[in-house]
Amino acid sequence: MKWFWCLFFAFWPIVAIVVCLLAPGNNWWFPGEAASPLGRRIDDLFYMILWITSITFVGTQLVLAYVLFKGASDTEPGTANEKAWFSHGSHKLEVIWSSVPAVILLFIAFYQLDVWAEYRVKDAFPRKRMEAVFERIHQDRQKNDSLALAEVTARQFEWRIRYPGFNADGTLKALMPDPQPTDLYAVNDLHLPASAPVMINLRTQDVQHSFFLPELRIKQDAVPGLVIPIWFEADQQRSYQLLCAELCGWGHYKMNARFVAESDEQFIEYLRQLEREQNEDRVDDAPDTDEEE
Amino acid sequence: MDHAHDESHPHVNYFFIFLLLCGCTALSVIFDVVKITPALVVFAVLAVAVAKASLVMTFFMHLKYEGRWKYVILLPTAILGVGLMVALSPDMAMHYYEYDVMQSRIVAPRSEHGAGHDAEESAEHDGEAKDAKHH
Amino acid sequence: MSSVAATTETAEHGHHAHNDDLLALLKAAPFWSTDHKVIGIQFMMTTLLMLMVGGALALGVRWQLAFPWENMPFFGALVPATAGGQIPPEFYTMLFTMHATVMIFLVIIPILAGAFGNFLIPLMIGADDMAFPMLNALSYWFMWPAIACFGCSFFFGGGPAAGWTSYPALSALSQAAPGSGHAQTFWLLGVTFVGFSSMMGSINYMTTIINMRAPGLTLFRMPLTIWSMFITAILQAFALPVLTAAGFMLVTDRILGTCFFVPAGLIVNNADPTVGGGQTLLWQHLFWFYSHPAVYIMLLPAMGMVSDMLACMCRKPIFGYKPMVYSMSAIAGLGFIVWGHHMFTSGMNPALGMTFMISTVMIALPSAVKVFNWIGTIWGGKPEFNVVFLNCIAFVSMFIVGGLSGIFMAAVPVDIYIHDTYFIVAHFHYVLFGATLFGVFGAIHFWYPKMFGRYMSEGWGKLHFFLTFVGFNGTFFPMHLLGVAGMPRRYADPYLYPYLEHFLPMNQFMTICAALMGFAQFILIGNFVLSWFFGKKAGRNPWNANGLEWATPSPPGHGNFDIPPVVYRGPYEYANPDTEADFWPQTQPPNPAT
Amino acid sequence: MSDSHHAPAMHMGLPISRAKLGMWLFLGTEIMFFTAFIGTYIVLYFGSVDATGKSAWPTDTHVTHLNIAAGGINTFVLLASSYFVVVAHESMSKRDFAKARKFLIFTFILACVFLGIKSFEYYGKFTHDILPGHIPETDTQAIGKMERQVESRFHKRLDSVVPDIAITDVDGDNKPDRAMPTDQSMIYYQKAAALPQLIESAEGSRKADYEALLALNGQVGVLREQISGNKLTFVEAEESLHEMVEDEHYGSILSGLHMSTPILYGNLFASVYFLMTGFHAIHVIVGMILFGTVLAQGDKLSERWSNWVENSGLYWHFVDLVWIFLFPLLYIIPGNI
Ligand code: HEA
Ligand code: HEA
Ligand code: CUA
Ligand SMILES: [Cu+2]
Repeated sequence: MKWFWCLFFAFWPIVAIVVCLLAPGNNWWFPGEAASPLGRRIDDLFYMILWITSITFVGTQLVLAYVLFKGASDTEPGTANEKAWFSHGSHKLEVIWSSVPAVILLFIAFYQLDVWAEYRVKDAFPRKRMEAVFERIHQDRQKNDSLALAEVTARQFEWRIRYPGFNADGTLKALMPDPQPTDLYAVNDLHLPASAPVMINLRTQDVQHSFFLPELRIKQDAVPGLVIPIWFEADQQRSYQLLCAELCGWGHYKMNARFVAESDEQFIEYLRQLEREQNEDRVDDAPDTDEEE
Repeated sequence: MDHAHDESHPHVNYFFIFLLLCGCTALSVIFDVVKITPALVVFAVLAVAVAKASLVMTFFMHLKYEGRWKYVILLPTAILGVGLMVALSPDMAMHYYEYDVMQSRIVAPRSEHGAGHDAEESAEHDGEAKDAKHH
Repeated sequence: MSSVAATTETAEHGHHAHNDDLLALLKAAPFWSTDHKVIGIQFMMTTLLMLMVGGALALGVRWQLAFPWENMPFFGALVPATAGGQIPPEFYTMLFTMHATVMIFLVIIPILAGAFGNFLIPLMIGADDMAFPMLNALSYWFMWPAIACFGCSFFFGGGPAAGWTSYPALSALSQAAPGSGHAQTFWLLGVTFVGFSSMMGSINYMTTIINMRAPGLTLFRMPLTIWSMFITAILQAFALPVLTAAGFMLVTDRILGTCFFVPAGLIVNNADPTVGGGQTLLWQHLFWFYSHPAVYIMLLPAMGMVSDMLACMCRKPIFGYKPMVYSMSAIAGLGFIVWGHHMFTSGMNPALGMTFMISTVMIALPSAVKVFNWIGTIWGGKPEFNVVFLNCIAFVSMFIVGGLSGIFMAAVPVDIYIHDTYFIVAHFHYVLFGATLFGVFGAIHFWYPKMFGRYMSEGWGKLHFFLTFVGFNGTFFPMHLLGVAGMPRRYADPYLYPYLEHFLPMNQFMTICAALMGFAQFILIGNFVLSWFFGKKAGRNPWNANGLEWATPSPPGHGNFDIPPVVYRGPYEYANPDTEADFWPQTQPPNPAT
Repeated sequence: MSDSHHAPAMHMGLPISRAKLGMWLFLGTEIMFFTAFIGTYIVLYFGSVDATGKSAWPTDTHVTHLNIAAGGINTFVLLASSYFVVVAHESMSKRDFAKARKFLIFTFILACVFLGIKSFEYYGKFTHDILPGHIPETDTQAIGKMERQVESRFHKRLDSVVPDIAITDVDGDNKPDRAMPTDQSMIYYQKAAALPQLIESAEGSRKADYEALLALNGQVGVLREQISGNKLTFVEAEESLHEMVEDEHYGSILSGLHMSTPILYGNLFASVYFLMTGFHAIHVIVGMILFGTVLAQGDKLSERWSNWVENSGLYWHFVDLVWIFLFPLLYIIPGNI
């Protein structure tokens, strides 16, 4: 029986690894390759940790299996030594197996810092490249205007989006913190230029939500009371899934929307389209974001 | 090991300690009344509070006469307590992100209530002003 | 020499009387007893019951994930909140909230600290009872108001629907979750009661361990179980008050109009905008300031017990006793400064994010030391492959998996992606069930003879272990893949999204495995109850172990020790060449010959 | 872990009694408990900023009705009670139980005084409606609150003066002909609409009541219109409320109403204030129970209670300590930062 259990404990890590190896082929893996440069860096970090942990996993499980087999054979009847190995431990081993992981772990921690900084530290945002976008789409901006191209407001259970409107001369206005009469509105449909870093201001009208773009590896909670800027950069011009990743009530699971990354021209055309629709409906003033349908 | 309370520690003049404590309290009230620089008041008042606390702990709570275990219990607690506040500060006290809906714009003082007020009020939405520019 | 070894054989003498003693004790005071053993057993029964309840709720969750919106067979009829057996989305929310609440607050924490802590601490340190027996009894009885509150919350209030983390504003504004009504308030009260219970327990344990050890039992002769209970008690004593305070604030936010966690201008469900000036992140900080240390509260005692069991089962001293003690202390110390890793995507200050990442990965270090020392303990041992041993190995093996997945999340950039996906769910089930519960299963089999004077059945135990292990991995291992694929947790219907549709069969497989695992728990319960009557009788020291608890009769009578114990050595003197036997009880006087 | 075979020491652990050790550990947890509250207060204090980014915590004691004198006196009261506990314990160990009892009685009385002063302070806040959730933070909210108060007085009076029959009776035979509306606001609306008719049929003081209500109804309508059109500044609203309260017809209905001053972050202030002082007060009450138990022994007070007195004393000093910090933090410092 004891051999069975030895095999049992040696067998399951093999199954685990086989399952993991089969996973990408069966589409049990990332939802496509990351569609943004930052996302790819996150994936790289993921794979790096995967390597380190896999080696640790295999190593520890192997050793565990080994000591089990050894224990099993040492208890076979007729083995020479009657008693177990009398040892209270080994100082040398302790030092080794605490310093080696320490180095690895510290490496893991420090290696990640700059991706994190780039993603979240406001001063490290790719400001220059964002400004290039403003230039291309002819946004009329002052120096201190928000870098955001849209304001995304989460509410139970939908995403409301507010874009700046157009000036009389056809240039795009800058996004103001307060709603403006010329603002343009959309629900559950976020359009932004592709292939360049774009920023949104994320807020929530009621409880906490989370803005989750799995294909871009982007996630940020919308915190009641705060306006949180997030930037991302979609490589391809297509539509991406946008979900809510923080429990926000019974409809949490269905709070989805799409994010469409498109060319600069298409983006401006989309805003024009919104403008036309809003005017056609003779909604002269901006509908109040907080109004109920 | 429930042995009776030991009376080994020397006699303390508790009444004197009490008077000291009262003096301290008076001091902090005086600091409040005599307006020296505000920052100094805060510092002085807190210092007095700490002084009072240590008087109570050392003499009333007999910590002066206890063994080293007192540090084992009190130091970690103190570190954790202070640490919690320090760790909360970056998020709660100094915001990294902007407020969404400001509590309000500055409430105009009663006396100078004037014309501009209406305009300001109408910029509010849902009875709350959204803050324009602040960091 | 082997006066104790002798007692093992002749333990029958007097043993019977003691068994009756315990029964008489239970009979005389079926509800109220201040004897730590009775309280421990009361805790054990209650938590095993709650394990079934929590598991049943989990199966509800699993049903919805495997067969979304289909009528739940037979079960649906029992629960009025389901629409004809179909799980409405708000009920799904309540299901997993209650599942987690029951499992964490009514199973894991009380079974470790309450059941084993109570039963083992006085026995293992050679005391006749806890320092404050009355407080101890109260700590058990405070469980019941908590259970009542949770029950009210689930059955009469509509159900708390904010997850076990109950983040405001969802949990602070009753309009935000219309079904939750008073439920959330009841829920918070329940948590407060559990808090009181743990609080009383922890003060009791600390006092008992500090001041009531048997003569000779110096700190570094204490078994690791005692060390772990001691450190756990410290964690509870210093982290829990913060949650209690935060809980009070949230309760007053709900019912007295305060606004600690309610910022201004929220418009929830068409109600008037809120006027408060509070901050929701404050709750998250305070909650995790407790709940991260709490995950180690849910692990450390199991680590301690597994260490003791492994040494005994391998007939070999624990490898690196002091490093084990230091690493547990390090886990506890570091455990206080890593809570922010649950908030990486919450809009926390990025500088805090970096700090918390570094402290979080560093907490893997003491865990690594422990893992290696366990392996070192088995290495060169003479293990008997019995139920206890198997569960201990499962503990080590599963803890490695759960711990390693923790490393992914500790890395902030990676956590941005996997936060709130099933990767997290996989992680914590591996550490909570895979590690802790397997440790607990082992401990139940190991100390059962001491509790009831009889062995649990080995065969049924092995069957239970086998089914649970297979079912467990079948249920939770695929969750890693779901997480990598970006399936968010707390979703009643993930198949709404095209990129997750093809996971339905996998989820069905997982649900079948979960049902298997659930079924296996009946074996455990059956084994536990039936062995009470039909189990093989056990003597004082059925495992030939060294600990003080084995010097008492099985089960110990009132006052525990018939011979006042004196301790001469540490608890891990197995295979010592100085003695004939391969074990050397702590109470056995030194061999004059050496 | 050593296998040294020294004769085991007979005493393990600390040289203090279990009860005292337990009490100290308990105090450690209490420190964390209050740290959570005080820490919350401090960070919220600094986080509660106005548009300029400066802390806007309400500090003006005229609007918050924070009574520094009461707080200061209470500090003395608690210090004195702490002193009596120490000397009571000293007398206990000198076996002078009568004296100990006397001191404990003083402590008990001082605790009562503390709670008395505290309730006086609370009372002041209640009368000015400085309660969490009740405080307007902007002018708009203050005006809105005024409107709600006036309406609620009006509705109350409507309820008490106009019988239900007035709206359910259509044909005037004093028997209900139709059901009461289920919607509360509909009831008020219909009752108000019935007033002119009622005035015709009523006499004497009844008639005067109805007339007053009718006049008030008109005034409330005007007020509502002004407010919904954003035509009222705070000062104007205050004036019009003043006029209404002084009005000879219906002023009595509104007697005692006055504008609440808007307090920025007032609700948060009230939350913090009541929570911290409230939990402190609960601790005081628990302490009184502890001392009460000793006092209940009467003359039978003996050696056996020495530990009890010592440990309750430790607890009591802790309660005192908390106040020593709450007093400057709540009462003195806010005005100075
Ligand atoms: C018993 C409970 C328990 C334990 C022990 C742990 C242990 C750890 N946990 Fe876990 N955790 C939970 C219970 C637990 N956790 C729960 C319940 C949640 C979710 C709560 C919720 O949101 O509902 C959670 C969530 C959680 C998160 C938040 C994820 C998110 O929401 O985004 C993170 C992030 O850092 C994390 C990290 C860790 C780490 C680093 C450890 C470490 O302690 C692990 C250390 C162990 C090892 C690493 C393995 C052994 C070591 C080796 C074999 C050595 C070599 C290793 C290397 C060189 C890498 N956990
Ligand atoms: C110790 C803690 C613990 C334990 C043991 C478990 C055990 C299990 N958990 Fe749990 N789980 C949590 C703690 C735990 N869980 C937490 C903290 C969460 C997070 C909640 C949140 O997001 O807020 C969670 C969430 C969670 C989810 C995610 C829900 C979601 O995010 O949408 C899922 C999904 O599969 C799940 C499944 C299971 C299963 C199948 C088991 C199985 O192991 C259970 C096995 C079954 C039994 C042990 C009992 C068998 C009994 C019966 C079959 C009896 C039937 C009885 C009657 C009819 C009377 N759990
Ligand atoms: Cu919005 Cu979840
Ligand atoms: Cu954690």
